[in-house]
Amino acid sequence: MSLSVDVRHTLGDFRLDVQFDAPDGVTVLFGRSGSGKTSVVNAVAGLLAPSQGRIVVGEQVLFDSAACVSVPVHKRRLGYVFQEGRLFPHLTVRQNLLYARRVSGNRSQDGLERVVDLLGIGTLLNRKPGALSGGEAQRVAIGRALLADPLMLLMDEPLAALDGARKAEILPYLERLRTEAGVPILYVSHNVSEVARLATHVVVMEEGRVLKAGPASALLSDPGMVRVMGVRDAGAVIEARVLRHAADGVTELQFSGGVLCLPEVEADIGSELRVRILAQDVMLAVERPSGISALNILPVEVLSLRRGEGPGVIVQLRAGTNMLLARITRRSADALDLREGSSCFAVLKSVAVAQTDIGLGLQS
Amino acid sequence: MSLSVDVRHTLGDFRLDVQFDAPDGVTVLFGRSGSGKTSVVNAVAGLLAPSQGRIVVGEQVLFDSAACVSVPVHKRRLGYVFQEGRLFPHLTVRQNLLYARRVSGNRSQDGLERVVDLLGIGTLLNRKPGALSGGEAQRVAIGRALLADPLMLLMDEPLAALDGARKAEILPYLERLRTEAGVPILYVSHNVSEVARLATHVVVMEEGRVLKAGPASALLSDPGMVRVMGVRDAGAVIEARVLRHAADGVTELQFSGGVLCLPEVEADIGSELRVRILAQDVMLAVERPSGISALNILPVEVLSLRRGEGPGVIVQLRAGTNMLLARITRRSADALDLREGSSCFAVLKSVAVAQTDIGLGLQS
Amino acid sequence: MDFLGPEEWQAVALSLKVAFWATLTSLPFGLGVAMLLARGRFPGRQVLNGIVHLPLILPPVVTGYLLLLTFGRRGPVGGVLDQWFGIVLAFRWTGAALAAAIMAFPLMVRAMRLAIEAVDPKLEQAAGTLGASRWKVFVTVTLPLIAPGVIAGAVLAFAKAMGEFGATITFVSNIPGQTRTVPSAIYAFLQVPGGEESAVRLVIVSVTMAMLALLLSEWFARRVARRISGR
Amino acid sequence: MDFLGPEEWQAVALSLKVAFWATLTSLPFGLGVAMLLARGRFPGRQVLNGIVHLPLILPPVVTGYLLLLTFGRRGPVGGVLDQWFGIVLAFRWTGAALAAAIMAFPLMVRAMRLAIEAVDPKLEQAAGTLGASRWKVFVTVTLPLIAPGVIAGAVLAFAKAMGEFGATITFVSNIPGQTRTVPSAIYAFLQVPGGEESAVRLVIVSVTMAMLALLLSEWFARRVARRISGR
Amino acid sequence: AASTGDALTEAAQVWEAETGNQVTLAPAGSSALARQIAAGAPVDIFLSANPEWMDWLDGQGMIDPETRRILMGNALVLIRTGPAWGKAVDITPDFDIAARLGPDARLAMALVEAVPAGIYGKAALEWLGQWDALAPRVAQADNVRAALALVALGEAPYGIVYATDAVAERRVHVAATFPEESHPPILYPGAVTRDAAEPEAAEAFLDWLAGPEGGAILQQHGFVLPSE
Ligand SMILES: Nc1ncnc2c1ncn2[C@@H]1O[C@H](COP(=O)(O)OP(=O)(O)OP(=O)(O)O)[C@@H](O)[C@H]1O
Ligand SMILES: Nc1ncnc2c1ncn2[C@@H]1O[C@H](COP(=O)(O)OP(=O)(O)OP(=O)(O)O)[C@@H](O)[C@H]1O
Ligand SMILES: [Mg+2]
Ligand SMILES: [Mg+2]
Repeated sequence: MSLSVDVRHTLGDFRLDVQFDAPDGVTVLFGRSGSGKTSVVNAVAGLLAPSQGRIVVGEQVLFDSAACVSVPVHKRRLGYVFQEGRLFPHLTVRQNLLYARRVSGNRSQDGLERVVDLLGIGTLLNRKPGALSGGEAQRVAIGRALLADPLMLLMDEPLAALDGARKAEILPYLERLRTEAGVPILYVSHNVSEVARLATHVVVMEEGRVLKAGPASALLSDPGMVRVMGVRDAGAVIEARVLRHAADGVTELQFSGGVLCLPEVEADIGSELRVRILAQDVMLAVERPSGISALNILPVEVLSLRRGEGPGVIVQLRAGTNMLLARITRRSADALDLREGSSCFAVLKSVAVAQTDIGLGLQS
Repeated sequence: MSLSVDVRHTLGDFRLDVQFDAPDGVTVLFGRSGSGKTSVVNAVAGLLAPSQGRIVVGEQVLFDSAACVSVPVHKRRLGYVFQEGRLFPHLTVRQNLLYARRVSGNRSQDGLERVVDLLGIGTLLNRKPGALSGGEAQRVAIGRALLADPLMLLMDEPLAALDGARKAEILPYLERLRTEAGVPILYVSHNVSEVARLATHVVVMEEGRVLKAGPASALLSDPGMVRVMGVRDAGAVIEARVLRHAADGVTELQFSGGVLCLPEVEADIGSELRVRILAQDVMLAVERPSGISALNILPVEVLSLRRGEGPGVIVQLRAGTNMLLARITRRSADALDLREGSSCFAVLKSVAVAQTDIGLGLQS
Repeated sequence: MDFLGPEEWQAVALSLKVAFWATLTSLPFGLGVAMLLARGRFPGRQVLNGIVHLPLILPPVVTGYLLLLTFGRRGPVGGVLDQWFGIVLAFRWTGAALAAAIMAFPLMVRAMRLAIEAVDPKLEQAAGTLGASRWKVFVTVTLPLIAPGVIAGAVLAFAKAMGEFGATITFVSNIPGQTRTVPSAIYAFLQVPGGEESAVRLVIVSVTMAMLALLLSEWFARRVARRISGR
Repeated sequence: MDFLGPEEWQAVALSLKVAFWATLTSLPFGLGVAMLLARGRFPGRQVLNGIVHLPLILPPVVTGYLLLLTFGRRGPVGGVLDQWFGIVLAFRWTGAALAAAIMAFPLMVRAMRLAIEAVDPKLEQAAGTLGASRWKVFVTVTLPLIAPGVIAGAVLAFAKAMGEFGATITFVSNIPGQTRTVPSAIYAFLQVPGGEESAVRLVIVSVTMAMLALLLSEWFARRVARRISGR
Repeated sequence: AASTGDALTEAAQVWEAETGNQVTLAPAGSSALARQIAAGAPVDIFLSANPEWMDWLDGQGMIDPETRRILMGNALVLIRTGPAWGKAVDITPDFDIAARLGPDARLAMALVEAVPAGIYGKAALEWLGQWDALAPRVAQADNVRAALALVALGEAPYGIVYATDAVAERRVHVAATFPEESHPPILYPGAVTRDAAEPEAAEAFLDWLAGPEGGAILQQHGFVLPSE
């Protein structure tokens, strides 16, 4: 279900003036601290009544100041993971998890076990939130939102307090929610790798306004976004199809620019995946290197070179119909005599594409 | 000042049994959610009175159950950044920041400006915490702790809610605190890059016990730690000296294994830096590659190969007296016929070493 | 027991009955008014607040007199109640309960209101996002969180009802078995020469009972508090 | 003003004086006891709690009589106060203030205690880590956070003190200009046939004053609450 | 009226034993009772310490004037803290209460404007010509028993109460008796109410009280019988 947000509101000195339309899937709000992300999410949830605007999810108008429409919060069927937990202190973890069931009169425990296992909170069920650690509380909050059987998920930095291993367990679940259950997700994150993995659509915010919005793959491959993401996190997102799982644990994927070898990916043959290739993980060579541990050596064409402020150069490459980004030093660019239109090879370690950067494609 | 912790305590079903000694500098507590990190910090702060144990900072015994010593919280001169903010809701941001001054009777505003600038909270000074965004509140909490003029800093995931750019601004400041002011810091983090950058000493916790503890460089280069950190974050930390800043923006550093070329590093010539080189950023080649954008090609010797569960192999390398880690696929390892003792070349993109992974060395 | 004579026992039993019903029946109203005062934003809120506090401010005799004028058999409300519903308050224990309830009402409301104002609206918002209607939010989140305050308010009200005298004797007089509560009985004993001894006995009994109620409520409130904080 | 006669004005002024001082002087004690009850863990806590509540439970006349026994000239405390400090409470407005303060004390303590129990100890801990001693934590964190409760408690106490009658007249009787507070005057008027009119005038005045105090306190408490929540 | 409780309790018990009828007493201040009866209290007999409240009720048509009669009378005495020593004197116009009080002690009375005992006491002091001097030194209690308590506890060395009150309190003694002519006669009128449920039985009890048996009991408690 698509999401259409048009919100104008004033909070003290802060002016929020946000318009964007997002298709099905995960819309990620991205932006610096204080740029208004939580405010937008609150408006969608109904916790903040904008002074002006219109919010539509799928067919349903949730808010329309012109038509005086405002669906009450509890009728919006949300699963909201708040930035600060907000667990009910008087209920046990189990009761917190089942709260949405209880108030909707549906007391079945369907799905409880699955979510509890996923989040690793099985031993906490009878505790009160006061006796949880920070990360445990956050996991319970996620579980509570998931178990609300929501028509829409709102997640405000849900994974910030979690360790890497835990994150890696939860992300695929969110992907599946997006893809299989078709639950639209509005997701706030500072973590580009999360963004790359989940986002269908990215909205970049700055000081209460939308700086840039668009499909995740386009936005993340846009060299102009490097400043916003930080160089370290710049990279392209490509869609690829699983070709075969080799016996030595390497999965081969087909994309428009050739075959990609990745460390074992858990996906059926034929399924579509999104792969994020960080600019800094791509090396360029003028001739095909040999005797090297990198498995992926792709012929590419240089589309543009873009100098940053520092000693780096962002090189936009074409591989088949896909775009790749590479970040190299000026010194290398000069030594290799790279210029627009030159052909060369992109060298990519197969392991450099991290597991967390591979997500299920939207078509599968 | 060194830190010596020996704590035994029971919280419900959870048993905390932690012993470690850490030298001067930053001691990072690392471990999964619920492993007891916050509890250890609370014990050091005096907010949790362990049933048994002894805590010594420098010369001062803060707690000793045997001798019935327990310095009251307010006499410990701490700067504690809590996992959940805990700003005073009735005070403005400015009053929160200056709280420690006020209660210690010292009302000067020394350092306020510097900290406010660093954290970018200048426009918030007259607001109440209720009108701050999540990240803003966290920054104020950090400022409050810094301005307490503490003898010891306790920071429980202080940067988790912050965007990358903000993190990049705050980290050097913490480094300087560690190095110049000599304030010992006990730091909880899930972020390996933060750990690598700040940590003098790392304590890895698991289920209330210490799994492993040691100097940061040793622990981070330990292939056995890959499981704990996650493969994506495995990598070695080496110390290198700045040799020269080339005109094209590349900084050359000398380390035992040769010369490293990195994108411009802001450090004086001759100063010692810590550089973290992620295992996944290191490629191996049996012969010296040419015509490639990677600037660093180091001759190395294979020390050990260690297969993970997946298709990857962690290769421990010796470069001079330093250790490096490389992560490659089994397929590559077989193709290159790598075995213990073989000589080869480590290929490393200069941009792969991100700015956030370079910290000031301890000697400088 | 020999400690108290039958008449004294009667007074004790009556007082308990009166205080119990006064507390119980005013509880929902107290809660409603407390919610209105804590959360409502309507014109006349301050007027309501003032009216609720009246019994505290007025000398009890005046309150009793006003009750007599209003709820007496010939009073506007009392007459209607009597003729239409057959409910007689004047000079019945029900009237004593009414007087006690009204005198205790401000205490009850104040305690509850303070508790309601201490509830974090963010938790209620969170419940809303999970599909709870206003009413469900109240029952499943607000009410459990304010339970200690509600208990405190109820206990204050009970204690006050046990000790109420001025309004009660003015409104419903001092009829043994009907409206002679412990305080009225104490008063009656104090009016007769040599009655001090009986009065002291009754004071001891009423203090003991009120203390027991207090202890019980403390224990209960602590349990609830522990339940809430999860510690 | 012609509305009230000079004697009545005297009663009004006296009532205000009595209620004001009763509230003001019992405030620190109330706060201290509320802190002890909310936070203290000592044997006899429940006993203290019970004693504080006594004036609420006992019929006011009994409280007044006990005050007379204790603080009267021949009473154990009153005697000492008289001989050692030259303080006489009996038949003075100070005695009326004492009676009012004691009757209002449970209300004050309850309100404050509820507010104290609602304060998040985590904030106090945070203040501790920043170098604040217990006392400073109390002054800079706890007290501002409980301010609405303290104000509520003080207002309840003031209102109660304005309306107190039974204990006051029993303890310090009814001496015009010394101990004849508004409620005493109202009571006197109600005892004679045809005195209602004067009584009504006094009731109106005392209600007006108490309402003003109430409005003022509401406004004040809201300001404090806004200050705290930062909204 | 409250001050008659003890005597009436005993009288009621005797009468109940004799006739098998049930008597329920509701002691309270005359003003409260009168207003309650006016408001429809289920009461058969009103016995007032103050003829004024009886008049007031009569004016409202709430009593049966036929049944109204004086049941008893009382005397006013000056009491003093402490057990009796010496004999009570009769007060004469030259009896100086202020001198006995000393410089700053107080004289305990019931409310002098409102409560019958206080009203009579004030009249007596006026008769003595000492009211203006004593007025600022009078501690007025809300009823006569409270005034008695003030003297009993020694808070006030002297007080003015009914003779009946002084009888039972051992911690005070009667220092002097006010002469009858010093104040309006202290009379307790009784009457059957208009709304009485059992007017015959009520009147019978009133008759019995006014008769010799009732009179004896009342006298025992220090009341004076009406001497017509
Ligand atoms: N009051 C309590 N009763 C029972 N168990 C508790 C209590 N408080 C904490 N625990 C448990 O103690 C363990 C350690 O908690 P702690 O807060 O120290 O974890 P942590 O390492 O800081 O985790 P996180 O990264 O999630 O913040 C957790 O498993 C938690 O569930
Ligand atoms: N009540 C308020 N009064 C004034 N300004 C406010 C108020 N509430 C929020 N703001 C401001 O609005 C801006 C947006 O807040 P919001 O919580 O939406 O930011 P955010 O993007 O979620 O930031 P973060 O990543 O730090 O959580 C912030 O600059 C904040 O200071
Ligand atoms: Mg936010
Ligand atoms: Mg923690």
